[in-house]
Amino acid sequence: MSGLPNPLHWLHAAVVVLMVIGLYVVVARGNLIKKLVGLGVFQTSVYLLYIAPGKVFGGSAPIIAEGITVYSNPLPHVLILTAIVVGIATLALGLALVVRIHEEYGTIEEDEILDRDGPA
Amino acid sequence: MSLIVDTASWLLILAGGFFCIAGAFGILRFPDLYTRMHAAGVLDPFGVSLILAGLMLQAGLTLVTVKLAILILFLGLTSPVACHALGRAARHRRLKPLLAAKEDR
Amino acid sequence: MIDALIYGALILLLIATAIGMARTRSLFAVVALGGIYSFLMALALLVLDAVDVSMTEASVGAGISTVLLLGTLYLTRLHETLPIRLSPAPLAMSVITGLALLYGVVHLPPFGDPSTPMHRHVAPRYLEDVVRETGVPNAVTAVLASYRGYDTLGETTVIFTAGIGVLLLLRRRRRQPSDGKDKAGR
Amino acid sequence: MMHREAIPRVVVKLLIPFLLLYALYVQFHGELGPGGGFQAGVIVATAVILYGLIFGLAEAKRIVPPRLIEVLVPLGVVIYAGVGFAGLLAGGNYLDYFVLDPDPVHGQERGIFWVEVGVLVTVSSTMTAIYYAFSGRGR
Repeated sequence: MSGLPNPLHWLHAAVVVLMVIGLYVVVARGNLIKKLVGLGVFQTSVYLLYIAPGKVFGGSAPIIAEGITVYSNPLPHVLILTAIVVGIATLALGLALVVRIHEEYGTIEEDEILDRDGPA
Repeated sequence: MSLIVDTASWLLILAGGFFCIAGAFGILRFPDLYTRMHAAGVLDPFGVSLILAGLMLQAGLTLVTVKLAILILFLGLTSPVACHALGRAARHRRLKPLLAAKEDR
Repeated sequence: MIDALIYGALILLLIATAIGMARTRSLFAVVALGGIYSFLMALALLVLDAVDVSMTEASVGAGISTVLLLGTLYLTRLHETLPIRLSPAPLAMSVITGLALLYGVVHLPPFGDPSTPMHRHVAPRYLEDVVRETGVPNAVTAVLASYRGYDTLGETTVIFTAGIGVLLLLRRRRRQPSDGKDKAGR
Repeated sequence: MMHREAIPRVVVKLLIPFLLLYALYVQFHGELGPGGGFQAGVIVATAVILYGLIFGLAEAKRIVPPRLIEVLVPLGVVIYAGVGFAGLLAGGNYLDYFVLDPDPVHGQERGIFWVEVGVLVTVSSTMTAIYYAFSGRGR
Protein backbone atom coordinates (compact mmCIF):
# COMPACT_ATOMS: atom_id res chain seq x y z
CA MET A 1 0.00 0.00 0.00
CA SER A 2 2.10 2.88 -1.21
CA GLY A 3 0.64 6.34 -1.74
CA LEU A 4 -3.07 6.88 -2.08
CA PRO A 5 -5.16 3.73 -2.42
CA ASN A 6 -6.99 3.11 -5.66
CA PRO A 7 -10.36 4.96 -5.61
CA LEU A 8 -12.03 1.66 -6.41
CA HIS A 9 -10.99 0.44 -2.96
CA TRP A 10 -13.04 3.21 -1.37
CA LEU A 11 -16.23 1.58 -2.55
CA HIS A 12 -15.61 -1.32 -0.20
CA ALA A 13 -14.62 1.13 2.52
CA ALA A 14 -17.93 3.02 2.12
CA VAL A 15 -19.79 -0.18 2.93
CA VAL A 16 -17.94 -0.27 6.25
CA VAL A 17 -19.54 3.10 7.10
CA LEU A 18 -22.99 1.51 6.73
CA MET A 19 -21.83 -1.30 8.98
CA VAL A 20 -20.66 1.16 11.65
CA ILE A 21 -24.02 2.97 11.59
CA GLY A 22 -25.88 -0.32 12.02
CA LEU A 23 -23.62 -1.43 14.86
CA TYR A 24 -23.97 1.94 16.59
CA VAL A 25 -27.78 1.78 16.45
CA VAL A 26 -27.77 -1.76 17.84
CA VAL A 27 -25.52 -0.84 20.75
CA ALA A 28 -26.57 2.72 21.57
CA ARG A 29 -30.36 2.80 21.19
CA GLY A 30 -32.48 1.25 23.91
CA ASN A 31 -35.63 0.66 21.87
CA LEU A 32 -35.87 -2.98 20.83
CA ILE A 33 -37.51 -2.29 17.44
CA LYS A 34 -34.85 0.30 16.66
CA LYS A 35 -32.22 -2.26 17.58
CA LEU A 36 -33.73 -4.74 15.12
CA VAL A 37 -33.78 -2.09 12.37
CA GLY A 38 -30.12 -1.34 13.11
CA LEU A 39 -29.39 -5.04 12.89
CA GLY A 40 -31.06 -4.98 9.45
CA VAL A 41 -28.76 -2.16 8.31
CA PHE A 42 -25.75 -4.11 9.55
CA GLN A 43 -26.98 -7.22 7.76
CA THR A 44 -27.56 -5.49 4.42
CA SER A 45 -24.09 -3.93 4.55
CA VAL A 46 -22.73 -7.47 4.74
CA TYR A 47 -24.72 -8.32 1.59
CA LEU A 48 -22.94 -5.53 -0.25
CA LEU A 49 -19.55 -6.55 1.12
CA TYR A 50 -20.10 -10.05 -0.25
CA ILE A 51 -21.54 -9.13 -3.63
CA ALA A 52 -19.43 -6.09 -4.56
CA PRO A 53 -16.19 -8.08 -5.05
CA GLY A 54 -18.10 -10.46 -7.33
CA LYS A 55 -18.75 -7.70 -9.85
CA VAL A 56 -16.63 -7.71 -13.00
CA PHE A 57 -16.37 -4.60 -15.18
CA GLY A 58 -18.19 -5.23 -18.45
CA GLY A 59 -19.71 -8.38 -17.05
CA SER A 60 -23.38 -9.24 -17.09
CA ALA A 61 -25.74 -11.13 -14.80
CA PRO A 62 -24.77 -14.81 -14.48
CA ILE A 63 -27.43 -16.18 -16.81
CA ILE A 64 -25.71 -18.03 -19.63
CA ALA A 65 -26.74 -16.66 -23.03
CA GLU A 66 -25.47 -16.59 -26.58
CA GLY A 67 -22.95 -13.88 -27.38
CA ILE A 68 -22.04 -12.99 -23.80
CA THR A 69 -18.62 -14.01 -22.56
CA VAL A 70 -18.01 -12.09 -19.32
CA TYR A 71 -20.21 -12.86 -16.33
CA SER A 72 -20.12 -11.66 -12.75
CA ASN A 73 -19.37 -14.25 -10.09
CA PRO A 74 -22.52 -16.25 -9.24
CA LEU A 75 -21.26 -17.75 -5.99
CA PRO A 76 -21.76 -14.72 -3.67
CA HIS A 77 -25.22 -14.23 -5.20
CA VAL A 78 -26.24 -17.71 -4.10
CA LEU A 79 -24.90 -17.23 -0.56
CA ILE A 80 -26.61 -13.85 -0.12
CA LEU A 81 -29.89 -14.92 -1.74
CA THR A 82 -30.45 -17.46 0.99
CA ALA A 83 -29.07 -15.06 3.62
CA ILE A 84 -31.77 -12.49 2.80
CA VAL A 85 -34.61 -14.95 3.29
CA VAL A 86 -33.05 -16.32 6.47
CA GLY A 87 -32.63 -12.69 7.57
CA ILE A 88 -36.35 -11.99 7.26
CA ALA A 89 -37.13 -15.22 9.16
CA THR A 90 -34.85 -14.21 12.02
CA LEU A 91 -36.24 -10.66 11.95
CA ALA A 92 -39.71 -12.13 12.34
CA LEU A 93 -38.53 -14.22 15.28
CA GLY A 94 -37.00 -11.12 16.90
CA LEU A 95 -40.19 -9.12 16.37
CA ALA A 96 -42.23 -11.96 17.87
CA LEU A 97 -40.00 -11.79 20.95
CA VAL A 98 -40.50 -8.00 21.06
CA VAL A 99 -44.28 -8.45 20.97
CA ARG A 100 -44.15 -11.01 23.78
CA ILE A 101 -41.85 -8.73 25.82
CA HIS A 102 -44.27 -5.87 25.34
CA GLU A 103 -47.14 -8.04 26.54
CA GLU A 104 -45.30 -9.11 29.69
CA TYR A 105 -43.50 -5.88 30.58
CA GLY A 106 -45.66 -3.21 28.95
CA THR A 107 -42.63 -1.56 27.36
CA ILE A 108 -40.02 -2.14 24.65
CA GLU A 109 -37.33 0.12 26.12
CA GLU A 110 -34.34 -1.77 27.41
CA ASP A 111 -33.74 0.30 30.56
CA GLU A 112 -37.40 0.18 31.60
CA ILE A 113 -37.39 -3.60 31.21
CA LEU A 114 -34.28 -3.81 33.40
CA ASP A 115 -35.91 -1.49 35.97
CA ARG A 116 -38.99 -3.66 36.08
CA ASP A 117 -36.94 -6.75 36.77
CA GLY A 118 -35.34 -4.97 39.72
CA PRO A 119 -31.86 -5.64 41.06
CA ALA A 120 -30.86 -9.17 40.29
CA MET B 1 -34.43 5.69 -38.52
CA SER B 2 -32.55 4.40 -35.54
CA LEU B 3 -31.31 7.92 -34.84
CA ILE B 4 -34.90 9.19 -34.65
CA VAL B 5 -35.94 6.35 -32.34
CA ASP B 6 -32.90 6.87 -30.15
CA THR B 7 -33.50 10.61 -29.88
CA ALA B 8 -37.18 10.11 -29.08
CA SER B 9 -36.43 7.51 -26.44
CA TRP B 10 -33.76 9.67 -24.81
CA LEU B 11 -36.11 12.65 -24.81
CA LEU B 12 -38.76 10.53 -23.09
CA ILE B 13 -36.27 9.20 -20.52
CA LEU B 14 -34.91 12.67 -19.75
CA ALA B 15 -38.43 14.10 -19.44
CA GLY B 16 -39.34 11.24 -17.11
CA GLY B 17 -36.28 11.92 -14.99
CA PHE B 18 -37.19 15.61 -14.85
CA PHE B 19 -40.71 14.82 -13.63
CA CYS B 20 -39.38 12.43 -10.96
CA ILE B 21 -36.96 15.08 -9.69
CA ALA B 22 -39.75 17.67 -9.72
CA GLY B 23 -41.89 15.28 -7.65
CA ALA B 24 -39.06 14.87 -5.15
CA PHE B 25 -38.69 18.65 -4.88
CA GLY B 26 -42.42 18.88 -4.29
CA ILE B 27 -42.21 16.42 -1.41
CA LEU B 28 -39.44 18.48 0.16
CA ARG B 29 -40.90 21.95 -0.42
CA PHE B 30 -44.65 21.59 0.05
CA PRO B 31 -46.02 22.47 3.47
CA ASP B 32 -48.35 19.62 4.52
CA LEU B 33 -49.21 16.01 3.79
CA TYR B 34 -51.97 16.59 1.26
CA THR B 35 -49.97 18.86 -1.00
CA ARG B 36 -46.93 16.60 -0.72
CA MET B 37 -49.10 13.64 -1.64
CA HIS B 38 -50.22 15.57 -4.66
CA ALA B 39 -46.62 16.09 -5.79
CA ALA B 40 -45.63 12.47 -5.21
CA GLY B 41 -48.83 10.83 -6.39
CA VAL B 42 -49.18 12.76 -9.64
CA LEU B 43 -45.64 13.35 -10.81
CA ASP B 44 -43.92 10.10 -9.86
CA PRO B 45 -46.13 7.63 -11.78
CA PHE B 46 -46.10 9.99 -14.75
CA GLY B 47 -42.33 10.34 -14.71
CA VAL B 48 -41.77 6.62 -14.31
CA SER B 49 -44.25 5.90 -17.13
CA LEU B 50 -42.31 8.26 -19.41
CA ILE B 51 -39.06 6.50 -18.53
CA LEU B 52 -40.62 3.11 -19.23
CA ALA B 53 -41.98 4.38 -22.54
CA GLY B 54 -38.48 5.53 -23.47
CA LEU B 55 -37.17 2.09 -22.59
CA MET B 56 -39.88 0.51 -24.74
CA LEU B 57 -38.57 2.47 -27.72
CA GLN B 58 -35.06 1.20 -26.91
CA ALA B 59 -36.24 -2.41 -26.68
CA GLY B 60 -38.01 -2.43 -30.05
CA LEU B 61 -40.66 -4.98 -30.92
CA THR B 62 -39.73 -7.74 -28.44
CA LEU B 63 -41.16 -9.48 -25.40
CA VAL B 64 -39.44 -6.86 -23.24
CA THR B 65 -41.70 -4.16 -24.71
CA VAL B 66 -44.78 -6.15 -23.72
CA LYS B 67 -43.45 -6.54 -20.18
CA LEU B 68 -42.76 -2.80 -19.96
CA ALA B 69 -46.27 -2.04 -21.22
CA ILE B 70 -47.73 -4.31 -18.53
CA LEU B 71 -45.57 -2.48 -15.98
CA ILE B 72 -46.99 0.88 -17.06
CA LEU B 73 -50.50 -0.53 -16.79
CA PHE B 74 -49.98 -1.79 -13.24
CA LEU B 75 -48.21 1.40 -12.23
CA GLY B 76 -51.21 3.38 -13.40
CA LEU B 77 -53.47 1.05 -11.45
CA THR B 78 -51.64 0.78 -8.13
CA SER B 79 -50.12 4.22 -7.64
CA PRO B 80 -53.40 6.17 -7.46
CA VAL B 81 -54.86 3.53 -5.15
CA ALA B 82 -51.87 3.79 -2.80
CA CYS B 83 -52.31 7.57 -2.81
CA HIS B 84 -56.01 7.16 -2.14
CA ALA B 85 -55.33 4.86 0.82
CA LEU B 86 -52.78 7.32 2.20
CA GLY B 87 -55.20 10.21 1.93
CA ARG B 88 -57.97 8.20 3.56
CA ALA B 89 -55.67 7.24 6.42
CA ALA B 90 -54.79 10.89 6.93
CA ARG B 91 -58.48 11.89 6.94
CA HIS B 92 -59.19 9.04 9.33
CA ARG B 93 -56.64 10.44 11.77
CA ARG B 94 -58.34 13.86 11.37
CA LEU B 95 -55.35 15.56 9.80
CA LYS B 96 -56.56 18.97 8.67
CA PRO B 97 -55.35 20.28 5.32
CA LEU B 98 -53.34 23.48 5.52
CA LEU B 99 -55.53 26.16 3.95
CA ALA B 100 -54.35 29.42 2.44
CA ALA B 101 -56.78 31.54 4.42
CA LYS B 102 -55.10 30.49 7.63
CA GLU B 103 -51.71 31.61 6.42
CA ASP B 104 -53.00 35.03 5.39
CA ARG B 105 -54.40 35.75 8.80
CA MET C 1 -16.39 2.35 -14.88
CA ILE C 2 -19.87 3.86 -15.00
CA ASP C 3 -20.98 0.92 -12.84
CA ALA C 4 -18.59 2.03 -10.10
CA LEU C 5 -19.91 5.60 -10.23
CA ILE C 6 -23.56 4.54 -9.99
CA TYR C 7 -22.75 2.08 -7.22
CA GLY C 8 -20.85 4.76 -5.30
CA ALA C 9 -23.75 7.21 -5.59
CA LEU C 10 -26.17 4.54 -4.37
CA ILE C 11 -23.92 3.81 -1.38
CA LEU C 12 -23.92 7.50 -0.48
CA LEU C 13 -27.73 7.52 -0.60
CA LEU C 14 -27.80 4.35 1.52
CA ILE C 15 -25.54 5.97 4.12
CA ALA C 16 -27.73 9.08 4.18
CA THR C 17 -30.85 6.95 4.67
CA ALA C 18 -29.18 4.93 7.43
CA ILE C 19 -28.13 8.11 9.26
CA GLY C 20 -31.71 9.37 8.91
CA MET C 21 -32.98 6.13 10.44
CA ALA C 22 -30.54 6.43 13.34
CA ARG C 23 -31.58 10.05 14.03
CA THR C 24 -35.36 9.62 13.89
CA ARG C 25 -37.39 8.96 17.04
CA SER C 26 -40.72 8.20 15.42
CA LEU C 27 -40.57 4.46 14.78
CA PHE C 28 -43.17 4.77 12.03
CA ALA C 29 -40.83 7.09 10.12
CA VAL C 30 -37.96 4.70 10.80
CA VAL C 31 -39.91 1.85 9.20
CA ALA C 32 -40.82 4.01 6.19
CA LEU C 33 -37.15 4.96 5.77
CA GLY C 34 -36.36 1.27 6.06
CA GLY C 35 -38.52 0.64 3.00
CA ILE C 36 -36.60 3.30 1.07
CA TYR C 37 -33.35 1.77 2.29
CA SER C 38 -34.36 -1.67 1.01
CA PHE C 39 -35.29 -0.35 -2.43
CA LEU C 40 -31.97 1.50 -2.66
CA MET C 41 -30.22 -1.69 -1.62
CA ALA C 42 -32.09 -3.59 -4.35
CA LEU C 43 -30.91 -0.99 -6.90
CA ALA C 44 -27.31 -1.29 -5.70
CA LEU C 45 -27.49 -5.07 -6.01
CA LEU C 46 -28.92 -4.68 -9.51
CA VAL C 47 -25.94 -2.51 -10.49
CA LEU C 48 -23.67 -5.27 -9.16
CA ASP C 49 -25.32 -7.73 -11.62
CA ALA C 50 -26.99 -9.70 -8.82
CA VAL C 51 -30.45 -9.78 -10.42
CA ASP C 52 -31.80 -12.67 -8.34
CA VAL C 53 -30.61 -11.12 -5.10
CA SER C 54 -31.98 -7.72 -6.08
CA MET C 55 -35.41 -9.21 -6.73
CA THR C 56 -35.36 -11.00 -3.38
CA GLU C 57 -34.28 -7.87 -1.52
CA ALA C 58 -37.02 -5.77 -3.16
CA SER C 59 -39.77 -8.23 -2.28
CA VAL C 60 -38.47 -9.32 1.13
CA GLY C 61 -36.85 -6.18 2.49
CA ALA C 62 -39.29 -3.59 1.21
CA GLY C 63 -42.38 -5.81 1.21
CA ILE C 64 -42.62 -8.42 3.92
CA SER C 65 -40.29 -6.94 6.53
CA THR C 66 -42.06 -3.55 6.33
CA VAL C 67 -45.41 -5.27 6.88
CA LEU C 68 -44.02 -7.21 9.86
CA LEU C 69 -42.43 -4.12 11.40
CA LEU C 70 -45.65 -2.13 11.00
CA GLY C 71 -47.60 -5.01 12.57
CA THR C 72 -45.20 -4.98 15.52
CA LEU C 73 -45.56 -1.21 15.86
CA TYR C 74 -49.33 -1.64 15.96
CA LEU C 75 -48.95 -4.19 18.76
CA THR C 76 -46.42 -2.16 20.74
CA ARG C 77 -45.82 1.59 20.49
CA LEU C 78 -44.87 4.24 17.96
CA HIS C 79 -42.17 6.29 19.64
CA GLU C 80 -38.83 5.91 21.28
CA THR C 81 -38.66 7.43 24.74
CA LEU C 82 -34.96 8.21 24.85
CA PRO C 83 -33.93 11.46 23.14
CA ILE C 84 -31.57 11.21 20.18
CA ARG C 85 -28.06 12.08 21.24
CA LEU C 86 -24.65 10.68 20.47
CA SER C 87 -23.64 8.21 23.14
CA PRO C 88 -19.83 8.34 23.31
CA ALA C 89 -19.03 4.80 24.45
CA PRO C 90 -21.06 2.91 21.80
CA LEU C 91 -19.88 5.39 19.16
CA ALA C 92 -16.24 4.81 20.09
CA MET C 93 -16.79 1.06 20.09
CA SER C 94 -18.44 0.98 16.67
CA VAL C 95 -15.91 3.38 15.14
CA ILE C 96 -13.02 1.27 16.44
CA THR C 97 -14.68 -1.85 15.01
CA GLY C 98 -15.17 0.02 11.76
CA LEU C 99 -11.51 1.04 11.63
CA ALA C 100 -10.44 -2.57 12.18
CA LEU C 101 -12.75 -3.65 9.35
CA LEU C 102 -11.44 -0.83 7.19
CA TYR C 103 -7.91 -2.10 7.68
CA GLY C 104 -9.01 -5.45 6.31
CA VAL C 105 -11.20 -4.06 3.54
CA VAL C 106 -8.57 -1.81 1.92
CA HIS C 107 -6.52 -4.92 1.25
CA LEU C 108 -9.30 -6.43 -0.84
CA PRO C 109 -8.73 -6.35 -4.59
CA PRO C 110 -10.16 -3.24 -6.30
CA PHE C 111 -13.80 -3.16 -7.35
CA GLY C 112 -14.56 -4.80 -10.71
CA ASP C 113 -11.13 -6.31 -11.32
CA PRO C 114 -11.63 -9.55 -13.31
CA SER C 115 -8.21 -11.02 -12.42
CA THR C 116 -8.77 -11.42 -8.67
CA PRO C 117 -8.53 -14.92 -7.13
CA MET C 118 -12.28 -15.20 -6.50
CA HIS C 119 -12.97 -14.94 -10.24
CA ARG C 120 -10.33 -17.49 -11.21
CA HIS C 121 -11.18 -20.49 -9.08
CA VAL C 122 -14.64 -21.91 -8.45
CA ALA C 123 -16.77 -19.50 -10.47
CA PRO C 124 -15.39 -20.25 -13.99
CA ARG C 125 -16.02 -23.94 -13.41
CA TYR C 126 -19.68 -23.20 -12.66
CA LEU C 127 -20.09 -20.78 -15.55
CA GLU C 128 -18.46 -23.10 -18.10
CA ASP C 129 -20.11 -26.36 -17.14
CA VAL C 130 -23.51 -25.29 -15.86
CA VAL C 131 -25.46 -25.69 -19.11
CA ARG C 132 -23.71 -28.91 -20.11
CA GLU C 133 -24.19 -30.55 -16.69
CA THR C 134 -27.60 -29.30 -15.59
CA GLY C 135 -29.28 -27.79 -18.63
CA VAL C 136 -30.17 -24.70 -16.58
CA PRO C 137 -28.84 -21.41 -18.01
CA ASN C 138 -29.36 -19.40 -14.80
CA ALA C 139 -26.14 -20.16 -12.96
CA VAL C 140 -27.51 -18.82 -9.66
CA THR C 141 -30.45 -21.24 -9.69
CA ALA C 142 -28.22 -24.16 -10.68
CA VAL C 143 -25.66 -23.45 -7.96
CA LEU C 144 -28.40 -22.84 -5.41
CA ALA C 145 -30.39 -25.98 -6.06
CA SER C 146 -27.83 -28.41 -7.40
CA TYR C 147 -24.15 -27.68 -6.74
CA ARG C 148 -24.81 -26.33 -3.26
CA GLY C 149 -28.02 -28.21 -2.52
CA TYR C 150 -26.90 -29.04 1.01
CA ASP C 151 -26.55 -25.33 1.86
CA THR C 152 -30.00 -24.58 0.58
CA LEU C 153 -31.47 -27.53 2.46
CA GLY C 154 -29.95 -26.03 5.60
CA GLU C 155 -31.33 -22.57 4.81
CA THR C 156 -34.79 -23.97 4.16
CA THR C 157 -34.63 -25.72 7.51
CA VAL C 158 -33.62 -22.44 9.18
CA ILE C 159 -36.68 -20.70 7.68
CA PHE C 160 -38.84 -23.59 8.83
CA THR C 161 -37.38 -23.37 12.34
CA ALA C 162 -37.86 -19.61 12.54
CA GLY C 163 -41.48 -19.98 11.40
CA ILE C 164 -42.08 -22.62 14.08
CA GLY C 165 -40.47 -20.30 16.63
CA VAL C 166 -42.77 -17.41 15.71
CA LEU C 167 -45.80 -19.69 15.86
CA LEU C 168 -44.77 -20.99 19.30
CA LEU C 169 -44.28 -17.45 20.61
CA LEU C 170 -47.39 -15.82 19.19
CA ARG C 171 -50.00 -18.43 18.37
CA ARG C 172 -51.33 -19.02 21.87
CA ARG C 173 -53.89 -16.46 23.04
CA ARG C 174 -52.73 -14.12 25.75
CA ARG C 175 -53.04 -15.90 29.09
CA GLN C 176 -55.40 -14.50 31.67
CA PRO C 177 -53.63 -13.27 34.83
CA SER C 178 -55.66 -15.74 36.93
CA ASP C 179 -54.11 -18.62 34.99
CA GLY C 180 -50.87 -18.47 36.96
CA LYS C 181 -49.34 -21.77 35.96
CA ASP C 182 -46.28 -20.34 34.24
CA LYS C 183 -46.10 -17.15 36.24
CA ALA C 184 -45.38 -18.66 39.64
CA GLY C 185 -41.92 -17.16 39.69
CA ARG C 186 -43.03 -13.58 39.13
CA MET D 1 -74.59 2.24 -0.99
CA MET D 2 -70.99 1.82 -1.95
CA HIS D 3 -68.63 0.15 0.46
CA ARG D 4 -66.42 2.58 2.34
CA GLU D 5 -63.25 1.02 0.95
CA ALA D 6 -64.57 0.22 -2.50
CA ILE D 7 -61.57 1.48 -4.47
CA PRO D 8 -58.82 -0.55 -2.76
CA ARG D 9 -61.06 -3.62 -2.70
CA VAL D 10 -61.79 -3.54 -6.42
CA VAL D 11 -58.18 -2.92 -7.39
CA VAL D 12 -56.81 -5.57 -5.04
CA LYS D 13 -59.27 -8.11 -6.41
CA LEU D 14 -58.02 -7.23 -9.87
CA LEU D 15 -54.35 -7.45 -8.85
CA ILE D 16 -54.23 -10.71 -6.92
CA PRO D 17 -54.64 -13.09 -9.90
CA PHE D 18 -51.81 -11.27 -11.65
CA LEU D 19 -49.66 -11.47 -8.52
CA LEU D 20 -50.16 -15.24 -8.34
CA LEU D 21 -49.51 -15.59 -12.07
CA TYR D 22 -46.33 -13.55 -11.65
CA ALA D 23 -45.26 -15.80 -8.78
CA LEU D 24 -45.73 -18.88 -10.97
CA TYR D 25 -43.77 -17.19 -13.76
CA VAL D 26 -40.93 -16.36 -11.37
CA GLN D 27 -40.98 -19.92 -10.04
CA PHE D 28 -40.97 -21.82 -13.31
CA HIS D 29 -39.01 -19.33 -15.38
CA GLY D 30 -36.37 -19.19 -12.64
CA GLU D 31 -34.22 -21.70 -14.51
CA LEU D 32 -34.00 -19.46 -17.58
CA GLY D 33 -34.11 -15.97 -16.09
CA PRO D 34 -33.87 -14.35 -12.69
CA GLY D 35 -36.11 -15.96 -10.12
CA GLY D 36 -36.61 -19.15 -8.20
CA GLY D 37 -38.33 -20.66 -5.22
CA PHE D 38 -37.34 -18.03 -2.66
CA GLN D 39 -38.61 -15.08 -4.66
CA ALA D 40 -41.77 -16.83 -5.84
CA GLY D 41 -42.54 -17.92 -2.27
CA VAL D 42 -42.29 -14.37 -1.03
CA ILE D 43 -44.53 -13.12 -3.86
CA VAL D 44 -47.20 -15.72 -3.06
CA ALA D 45 -47.06 -14.68 0.59
CA THR D 46 -47.35 -11.03 -0.50
CA ALA D 47 -50.57 -11.85 -2.34
CA VAL D 48 -52.06 -13.42 0.80
CA ILE D 49 -50.88 -10.51 2.97
CA LEU D 50 -52.34 -7.95 0.55
CA TYR D 51 -55.66 -9.77 0.62
CA GLY D 52 -55.57 -9.89 4.42
CA LEU D 53 -54.71 -6.20 4.72
CA ILE D 54 -57.60 -5.07 2.53
CA PHE D 55 -60.34 -7.62 3.25
CA GLY D 56 -59.48 -8.39 6.87
CA LEU D 57 -57.72 -11.27 8.52
CA ALA D 58 -60.85 -13.43 8.92
CA GLU D 59 -61.55 -13.35 5.20
CA ALA D 60 -57.94 -14.25 4.36
CA LYS D 61 -58.06 -17.12 6.85
CA ARG D 62 -61.27 -18.36 5.20
CA ILE D 63 -59.54 -18.60 1.82
CA VAL D 64 -56.14 -19.81 3.05
CA PRO D 65 -56.93 -21.69 6.27
CA PRO D 66 -54.23 -21.66 9.00
CA ARG D 67 -54.55 -25.46 9.22
CA LEU D 68 -53.42 -25.74 5.59
CA ILE D 69 -50.50 -23.38 6.24
CA GLU D 70 -49.39 -25.40 9.25
CA VAL D 71 -49.31 -28.52 7.08
CA LEU D 72 -47.47 -26.75 4.25
CA VAL D 73 -44.66 -25.34 6.43
CA PRO D 74 -43.10 -28.75 7.17
CA LEU D 75 -44.25 -30.21 3.84
CA GLY D 76 -41.82 -28.00 1.90
CA VAL D 77 -38.84 -29.21 3.91
CA VAL D 78 -40.11 -32.78 3.48
CA ILE D 79 -40.27 -32.32 -0.32
CA TYR D 80 -36.72 -30.96 -0.34
CA ALA D 81 -35.37 -33.73 1.86
CA GLY D 82 -37.43 -36.25 -0.14
CA VAL D 83 -35.56 -35.31 -3.31
CA GLY D 84 -32.39 -36.23 -1.42
CA PHE D 85 -33.84 -39.59 -0.42
CA ALA D 86 -35.01 -40.19 -3.98
CA GLY D 87 -31.37 -39.88 -4.99
CA LEU D 88 -30.43 -42.44 -2.34
CA LEU D 89 -33.16 -44.84 -3.50
CA ALA D 90 -32.06 -44.52 -7.11
CA GLY D 91 -28.62 -45.69 -6.09
CA GLY D 92 -26.71 -42.41 -5.83
CA ASN D 93 -25.70 -40.13 -2.97
CA TYR D 94 -27.98 -37.88 -0.93
CA LEU D 95 -29.20 -34.96 -3.10
CA ASP D 96 -27.56 -36.56 -6.15
CA TYR D 97 -29.72 -35.62 -9.13
CA PHE D 98 -27.77 -37.41 -11.85
CA VAL D 99 -29.39 -40.73 -10.98
CA LEU D 100 -32.96 -39.40 -11.03
CA ASP D 101 -33.31 -40.02 -14.75
CA PRO D 102 -31.49 -42.20 -17.29
CA ASP D 103 -30.34 -38.99 -18.96
CA PRO D 104 -28.14 -37.22 -16.37
CA VAL D 105 -28.92 -33.68 -17.60
CA HIS D 106 -32.61 -34.45 -17.46
CA GLY D 107 -32.10 -35.84 -13.98
CA GLN D 108 -30.49 -32.56 -12.89
CA GLU D 109 -33.40 -30.57 -14.30
CA ARG D 110 -35.87 -32.79 -12.49
CA GLY D 111 -33.99 -32.52 -9.19
CA ILE D 112 -33.70 -28.73 -9.42
CA PHE D 113 -37.40 -28.46 -10.25
CA TRP D 114 -38.55 -30.39 -7.19
CA VAL D 115 -36.06 -28.70 -4.88
CA GLU D 116 -37.38 -25.32 -6.01
CA VAL D 117 -40.94 -26.52 -5.37
CA GLY D 118 -39.92 -27.46 -1.84
CA VAL D 119 -38.38 -24.03 -1.28
CA LEU D 120 -41.50 -22.33 -2.70
CA VAL D 121 -43.82 -24.24 -0.38
CA THR D 122 -41.71 -23.60 2.72
CA VAL D 123 -41.06 -19.92 2.11
CA SER D 124 -44.60 -18.99 1.08
CA SER D 125 -46.27 -20.87 3.92
CA THR D 126 -43.79 -19.69 6.55
CA MET D 127 -44.21 -16.04 5.57
CA THR D 128 -48.01 -16.42 5.57
CA ALA D 129 -47.89 -18.16 8.96
CA ILE D 130 -45.75 -15.36 10.38
CA TYR D 131 -48.20 -12.76 9.05
CA TYR D 132 -51.16 -14.63 10.55
CA ALA D 133 -49.36 -14.91 13.88
CA PHE D 134 -48.60 -11.17 14.02
CA SER D 135 -51.93 -9.81 12.84
CA GLY D 136 -53.99 -12.32 14.81
CA ARG D 137 -52.49 -11.04 18.04
CA GLY D 138 -54.71 -7.99 18.53
CA ARG D 139 -53.93 -5.32 21.06
